[in-house]
Amino acid sequence: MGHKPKKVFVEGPISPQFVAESIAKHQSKTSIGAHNIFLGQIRADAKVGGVVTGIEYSAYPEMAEQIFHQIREAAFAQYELTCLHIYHSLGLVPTGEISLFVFVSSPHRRATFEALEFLVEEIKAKVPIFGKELLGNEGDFAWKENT
Amino acid sequence: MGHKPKKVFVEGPISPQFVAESIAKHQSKTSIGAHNIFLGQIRADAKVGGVVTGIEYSAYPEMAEQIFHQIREAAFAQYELTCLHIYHSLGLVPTGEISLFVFVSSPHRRATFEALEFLVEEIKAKVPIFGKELLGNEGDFAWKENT
Amino acid sequence: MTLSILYFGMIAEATGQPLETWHSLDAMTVGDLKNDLLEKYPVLRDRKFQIAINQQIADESFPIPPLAQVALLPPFAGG
Amino acid sequence: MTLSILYFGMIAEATGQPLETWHSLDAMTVGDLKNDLLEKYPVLRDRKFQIAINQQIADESFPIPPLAQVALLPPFAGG
Repeated sequence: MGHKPKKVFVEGPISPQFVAESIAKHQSKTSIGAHNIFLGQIRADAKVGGVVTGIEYSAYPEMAEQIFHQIREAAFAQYELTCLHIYHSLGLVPTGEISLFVFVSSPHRRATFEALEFLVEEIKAKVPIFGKELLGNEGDFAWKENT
Repeated sequence: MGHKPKKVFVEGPISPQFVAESIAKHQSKTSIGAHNIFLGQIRADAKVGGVVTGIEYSAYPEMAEQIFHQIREAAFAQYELTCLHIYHSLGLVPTGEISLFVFVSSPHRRATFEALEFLVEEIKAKVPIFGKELLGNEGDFAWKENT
Repeated sequence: MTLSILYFGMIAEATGQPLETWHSLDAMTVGDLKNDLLEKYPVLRDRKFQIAINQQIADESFPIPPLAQVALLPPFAGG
Repeated sequence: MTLSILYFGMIAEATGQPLETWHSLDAMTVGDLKNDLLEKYPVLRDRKFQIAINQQIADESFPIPPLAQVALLPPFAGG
């Protein structure tokens, strides 16, 4: 395949406006019939130590970028996709804000459903991203772990 | 269940900006951990008679609103959803523009994947919406049929 | 009895009108009405459609109630 | 041989530093290095982590090449 590696990490939350701009950029691609978008948003879960007020994300960037690239290539190989974009936050993302944005486009809807689910599961399982959940107002925290 | 019937139909294309505003409205709902969005975009398919330049949508609105309501209730009953929104265009939607916007939110991603696919398939199969594909520049057209 | 009949999409194109009022002296099933419609509009024989009675898809054996709103629905194209 | 070791997330918290340079006279497998690390940082015995060698997850039998970049990775939390 050989799609060019693309920048995934963004500093801080991903704004709804950024999502809108990504959608708008695809309206000139008139072979696309279906877009499917996943957004991960920070929940205000109640934990021992307090309610989650945000997650501080860090990563092993050299490895993460390689894994993101492998996941992208696998998705293009398995599904009929026109476009595929992944963005993930680093640094602080407050509760209610968006930390993950996965965007797939295809002529047909079936490929977008299958590809989007594949991508989100792969990202959660394989990419070395770490999350410190900030709890309450007194500096407590807990380390997030994907299940 | 008994969720209030909501307005689904909008006149003309659905803008990326409208999608952004819908996302932004859900950032105060801090039990949400995952959003999943489907967008249907008009393809410039080549047909006998010319390339599709747009689709003119019409509907049987009284029946369509009832079916949309039934589909929404079924989704809330089957999946753990915090929110669920459906918007569909009526009138002319030019090629490259968006005619369908389905938006589901849940504490957890699994429910959003299953619910979104259920909703899109149900909408395409059961709602009395009709589409006249405008072809080329000389007034030709064809009637769209979901498969 | 008196019915209002709505036509949509390619069916309205075939009948040349989006609605009409239909009078019948006898009680009718959906199948009876369909036969009468195909007789009045032979072009409908080549078109796929379903019939809804008061906003619900009905099969041919369904008895049409008085004052029903009938709709002829061509294939759906939402999305 | 000389290795650079990177620590992330709760592992960096446990070791008190994000990276260190590690010297060893002998060739080592990942398992050998892991034993030495658990000896230096007993707190790591209670933490889950995987080890990556030059950005690839490696199992304990993997021989560490000279000048490798080693990384201790706690559970992933992307999304």
